[in-house]
Amino acid sequence: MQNAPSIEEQREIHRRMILTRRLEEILGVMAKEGKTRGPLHRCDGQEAVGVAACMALRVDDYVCTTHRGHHVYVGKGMDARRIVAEIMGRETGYCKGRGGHMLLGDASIGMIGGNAIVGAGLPAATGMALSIQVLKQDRVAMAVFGDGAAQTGIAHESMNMAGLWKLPVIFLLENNQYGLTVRQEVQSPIEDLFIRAAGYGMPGLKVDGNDPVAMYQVVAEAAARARRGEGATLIEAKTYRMQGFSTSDMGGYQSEAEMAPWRDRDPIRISADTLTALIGADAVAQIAAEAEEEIQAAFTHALADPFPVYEFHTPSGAYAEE
Amino acid sequence: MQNAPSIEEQREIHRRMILTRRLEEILGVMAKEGKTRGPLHRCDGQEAVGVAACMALRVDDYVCTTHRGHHVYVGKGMDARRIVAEIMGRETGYCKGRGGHMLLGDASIGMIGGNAIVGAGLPAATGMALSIQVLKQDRVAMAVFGDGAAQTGIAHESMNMAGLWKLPVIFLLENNQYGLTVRQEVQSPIEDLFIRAAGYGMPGLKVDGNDPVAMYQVVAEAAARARRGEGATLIEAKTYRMQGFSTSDMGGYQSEAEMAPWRDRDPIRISADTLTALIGADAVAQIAAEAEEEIQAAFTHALADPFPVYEFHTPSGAYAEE
Amino acid sequence: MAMMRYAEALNAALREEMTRDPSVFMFGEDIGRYGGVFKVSKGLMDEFGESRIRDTPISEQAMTAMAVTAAMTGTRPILEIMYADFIPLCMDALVNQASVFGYLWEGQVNMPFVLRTQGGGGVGTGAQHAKSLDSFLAHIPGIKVVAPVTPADAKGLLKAAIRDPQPVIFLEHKLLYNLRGEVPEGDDHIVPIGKARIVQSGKDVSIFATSKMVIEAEAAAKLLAKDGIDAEVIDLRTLRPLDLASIKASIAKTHHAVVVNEGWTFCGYAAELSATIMDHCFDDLDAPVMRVAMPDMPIPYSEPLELAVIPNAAKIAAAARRALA
Amino acid sequence: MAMMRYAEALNAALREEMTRDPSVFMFGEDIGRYGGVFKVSKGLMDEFGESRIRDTPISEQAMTAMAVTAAMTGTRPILEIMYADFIPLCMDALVNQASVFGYLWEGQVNMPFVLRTQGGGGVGTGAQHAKSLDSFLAHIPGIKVVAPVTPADAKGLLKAAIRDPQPVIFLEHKLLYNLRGEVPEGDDHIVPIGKARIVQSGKDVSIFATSKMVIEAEAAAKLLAKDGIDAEVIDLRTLRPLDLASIKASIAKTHHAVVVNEGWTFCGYAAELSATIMDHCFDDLDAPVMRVAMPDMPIPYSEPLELAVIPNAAKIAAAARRALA
Ligand SMILES: Cc1ncc(C[n+]2csc(CCOP(=O)(O)OP(=O)(O)O)c2C)c(N)n1
Ligand SMILES: Cc1ncc(C[n+]2csc(CCOP(=O)(O)OP(=O)(O)O)c2C)c(N)n1
Ligand SMILES: [Mg+2]
Ligand SMILES: [Mg+2]
Repeated sequence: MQNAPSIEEQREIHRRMILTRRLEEILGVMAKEGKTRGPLHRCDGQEAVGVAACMALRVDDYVCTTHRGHHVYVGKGMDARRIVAEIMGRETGYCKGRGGHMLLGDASIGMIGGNAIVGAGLPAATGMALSIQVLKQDRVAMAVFGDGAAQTGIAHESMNMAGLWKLPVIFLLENNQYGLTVRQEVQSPIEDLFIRAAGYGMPGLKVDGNDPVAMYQVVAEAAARARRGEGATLIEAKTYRMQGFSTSDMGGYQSEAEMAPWRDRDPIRISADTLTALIGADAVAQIAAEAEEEIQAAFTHALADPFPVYEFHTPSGAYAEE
Repeated sequence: MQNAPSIEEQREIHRRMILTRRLEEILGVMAKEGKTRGPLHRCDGQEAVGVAACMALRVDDYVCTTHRGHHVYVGKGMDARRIVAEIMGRETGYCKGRGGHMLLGDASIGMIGGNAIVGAGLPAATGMALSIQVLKQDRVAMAVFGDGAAQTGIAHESMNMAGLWKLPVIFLLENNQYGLTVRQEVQSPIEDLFIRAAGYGMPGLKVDGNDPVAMYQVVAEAAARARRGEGATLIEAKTYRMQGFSTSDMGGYQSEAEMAPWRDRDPIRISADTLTALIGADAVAQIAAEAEEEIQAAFTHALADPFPVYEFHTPSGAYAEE
Repeated sequence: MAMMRYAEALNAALREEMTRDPSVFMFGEDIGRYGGVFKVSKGLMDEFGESRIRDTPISEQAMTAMAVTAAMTGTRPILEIMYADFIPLCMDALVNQASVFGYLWEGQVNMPFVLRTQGGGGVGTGAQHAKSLDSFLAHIPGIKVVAPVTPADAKGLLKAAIRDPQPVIFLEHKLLYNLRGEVPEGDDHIVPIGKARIVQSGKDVSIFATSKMVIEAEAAAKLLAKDGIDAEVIDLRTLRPLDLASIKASIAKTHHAVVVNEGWTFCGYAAELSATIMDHCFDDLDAPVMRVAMPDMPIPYSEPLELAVIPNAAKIAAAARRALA
Repeated sequence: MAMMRYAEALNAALREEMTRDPSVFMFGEDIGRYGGVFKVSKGLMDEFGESRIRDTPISEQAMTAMAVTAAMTGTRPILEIMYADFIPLCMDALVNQASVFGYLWEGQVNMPFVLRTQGGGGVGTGAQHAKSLDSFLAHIPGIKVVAPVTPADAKGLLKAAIRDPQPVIFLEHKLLYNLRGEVPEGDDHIVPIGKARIVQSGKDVSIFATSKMVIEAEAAAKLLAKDGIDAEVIDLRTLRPLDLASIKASIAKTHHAVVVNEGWTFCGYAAELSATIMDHCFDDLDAPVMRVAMPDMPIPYSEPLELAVIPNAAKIAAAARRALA
């Protein structure tokens, strides 16, 4: 298969998806116990989109994501312990506790970054791609954004400029069928959002967002295109949001009938099946066991880490030093 | 021909196009003599777009336009004298001299209004259409906007909502091939902008913007669709800007070679030819003569009108009355 | 009178005004089926239907501009912007559209729309979901800005805002929705825009506050009372047009002022209050006006950091003591 | 030293910095082939090519956000926004993006971008093309705001802005571009951000002004001199971070202050100056600080109306006389 992930990469995708899932499951329990702060946005069922897409890129490629970015953080290679520490508001978090779970960043591996303003990821990645083009680098930038974000004006402006200048950027539209509490058809008159690519002179395509191998392939191909100087691609990954909008979601609008078929297509199950055929059940089980150890250790350490101490941030201030 | 203008309507379209042309020619001369204030944006060569489109609507339909709106003002039936008075900053102008040539409005005939923020016309008309739908009226709203405006984010948000809610709105994209000083291909990777309609689930079509009869027909059909409750339409009128961006344009980027073929396709000439075949040369000449009289009178009276006297605008103020 | 939560008082105002006037309609993200993320529009879609209560795409920029022209063409739109942090997306529609046409087309159009939003910090929503951008809004000519604190004012001011012929920005606060209080029932409970409320009168120092900061100011007054300081607490209620008369009267009595707003300090709303007092009350002042506002930096997420930046009763009391020192 | 127009001084600064640092690039509407509607980037596309000088679509909102991330990934973008009236379209990128990440990701990224724009009225451009929205910008943490008046400062501050590790908003004025003055040549002419300039020193009253209002303040000082009033005129040059030391020193000397800004009065930049003086110089003041700014209404088009609202020398002189009365 062209641009297919190696077995090693498939193992790693599987491992990172499990890390993400367990990270969120544990956070979900803690949230119910009142041990977390602020809303948490889980991506259960969407792990393949963020993880496989990031795995298809280089470490020095740039990625940005949304309020629902745990799979992208882990997928890009961020350390679970420092992710948890940030979410728990600790000094050792990626942003020293200043950012919280929606705004993580790790510039050292091109993760810049999470963003809680819907739509903001598109110009962010486009700006990174502009920087890449001006500096004549062979990097690629990718924005992961939602079906809701696709309706924002800034998405249009960004894709138009990316198409116009043939910027090395990938627009990965993660269509989980909901923007907050309303279904996509309440937000847009068309079902397949990728067709808008034609209006920006760039290729647009649809992929099964619950199939990690398929995800990896389309992103790898789009990245190759971008590196060849052929410009931007819009990819619509069809998937589904299994755990509600956030921990503060009162729910009641996602029916079991709607969710059941998607539960059967759990991306982690799909990748486990593929991998079992390749490396055997024991090896697959071992990946899960190691991931579990890592995530438990991440929470144990992060929760033992200190909280930051407040200091005024002088560079943000309004008066010149005297 | 379906939705074709009657002979009476064609006479009126012709008359209003000449009024617009002469209005701008006279303003152009005065600008050179330093007798006008601020930049003036002429639509020479584009008269058919604004005039015929407005003539295809009812007086109680809503229309809004851009910084380059003289043809729309006259087309919607605004009085030349009060237009000139506003442009000359007089008390008798449509906005008492407060607005200037980019911001004229006459709510009594649904002209609301000019707008100098590029892109602002699309949500403006969409909001009027929303009002029409909420009030269950059979009116239609139309936004006339440019190829440059089509790249703004607000255009995307507006067309998406209009398509989603099947609002009675017409998006009339006046493609004069330039956004200020840069050609459309410097602003967008695609040539035919109307194809974006597919991304909003609405029909999109292209029309010869220099042919008044064709303009009238497509707008009349779109208005009929809207009144039937079938929603929005995106119409791209291909035309060309003959007189530079504005009176402050230093020019030098529109070549004679580029302009010549368009000069041959002057919409006023085209309508004169059509009309001559229908009503004879004398009648056509008479329309021109009457228009000339009207415009001369408009300037004579407007220039004799008084300037407004400044008063603080209390409703805009920051403190409550004591 | 009925005991209600702040959110319920808003809901009642919306229901009454929509019943009273068929030209009133609402649109915004998740306000319909779900009833709004803060449940302010709960039940309204069932009652008034999908044409008058609309769930929207995420398009704040266009929606705000649409409210402007919908208002100029016969309806009274109420737009909900989920977080005040998204107000920057609405700015062009407010500054270049709503502000302008009321003056330019005076006599031709009215612009009766209400933009409801909620701001403020304290619960770990982070730098993009906890801001108070009051001064951006209060800077705009032709636009009124109100910020009720009590459920009674929430209802009365919302009804006044919906009936007002001009654009009104209606500022709520995420920590006020569950606040309970007595609320007058019925159509005639209207709280006039442009009138401040004396929360408690005092003779030593005037504390002028907005939105949730009024509650902090009341707590500060209790702390000050322990030291025998008799503070007057004034809830401005309307940020624009400002009730200058009430400010003058209070300072004429106390000769000391503290101004409190949750937004950033520099060019913030508290700065205008200080400058307004400078303009009109200088000779009555025995000490400089004390500003209590958000330090000029982004709002951090972690609890100890966030709680350190948000203005509170202790900071207000300390400012009052400085004024009186 | 060379005699240049303000626009030429900016052009020279851009040329020098782009020559010096290949990571500097410019983008904006009509800045390339045409050289910008005010001709500030004239000739630069021919010299530096279409990759580093880009004509753009009309997409202020995305472009501003793109400048933020381009700056975080190794380039030094210079974005031209044609009119300050379009700043509302840039606000989300400034308030929710640029402002936030310098603090959140401190140590991980720098954000060296410059946003150049021009504002101000007086030439009949109308309500949507004549505003000064300084206070919106100066309210934002982590963003610097400068507004040079002389060609020398225009060049020196632009070079400083381009080299600064933080976002800098560079405010020009449509009536300054043709102003001529002596400009030092060469790379080392840098005017530090955060330092005010004493235009003329005086002992009776301090006039603090920004952008073109500095010229009006100088004219006002001449009018006042005729009455034997010795005014000190201070060009703040940097709106944020503000040079507090210069303000304190001047008021300690004159005990009277007039603050001038072309933006709207309420919640405007002049309000912050008044509040800052209240905070830091109250005991030195013999009279209230006088605010001279735009009345709180949209800017009209017709000449007699527009000229009536724009602050000018006569209004500044009158304010100074009131302060000294
Ligand atoms: C500009 C803006 N408007 C509204 C919100 C509130 N909000 C946060 S997430 C969300 C829904 C986003 O839907 P989508 O883009 O599909 O992302 P998903 O939550 O499905 O991952 C909304 C409306 C926001 N954060 N930013
Ligand atoms: C938001 C905004 N950005 C930039 C401008 C400056 N400007 C005025 S007209 C114009 C070009 C508009 O092109 P188009 O939409 O094609 O209209 P045309 O002038 O061709 O009629 C520009 C960039 C503006 N007025 N508003
Ligand atoms: Mg979604
Ligand atoms: Mg055009």
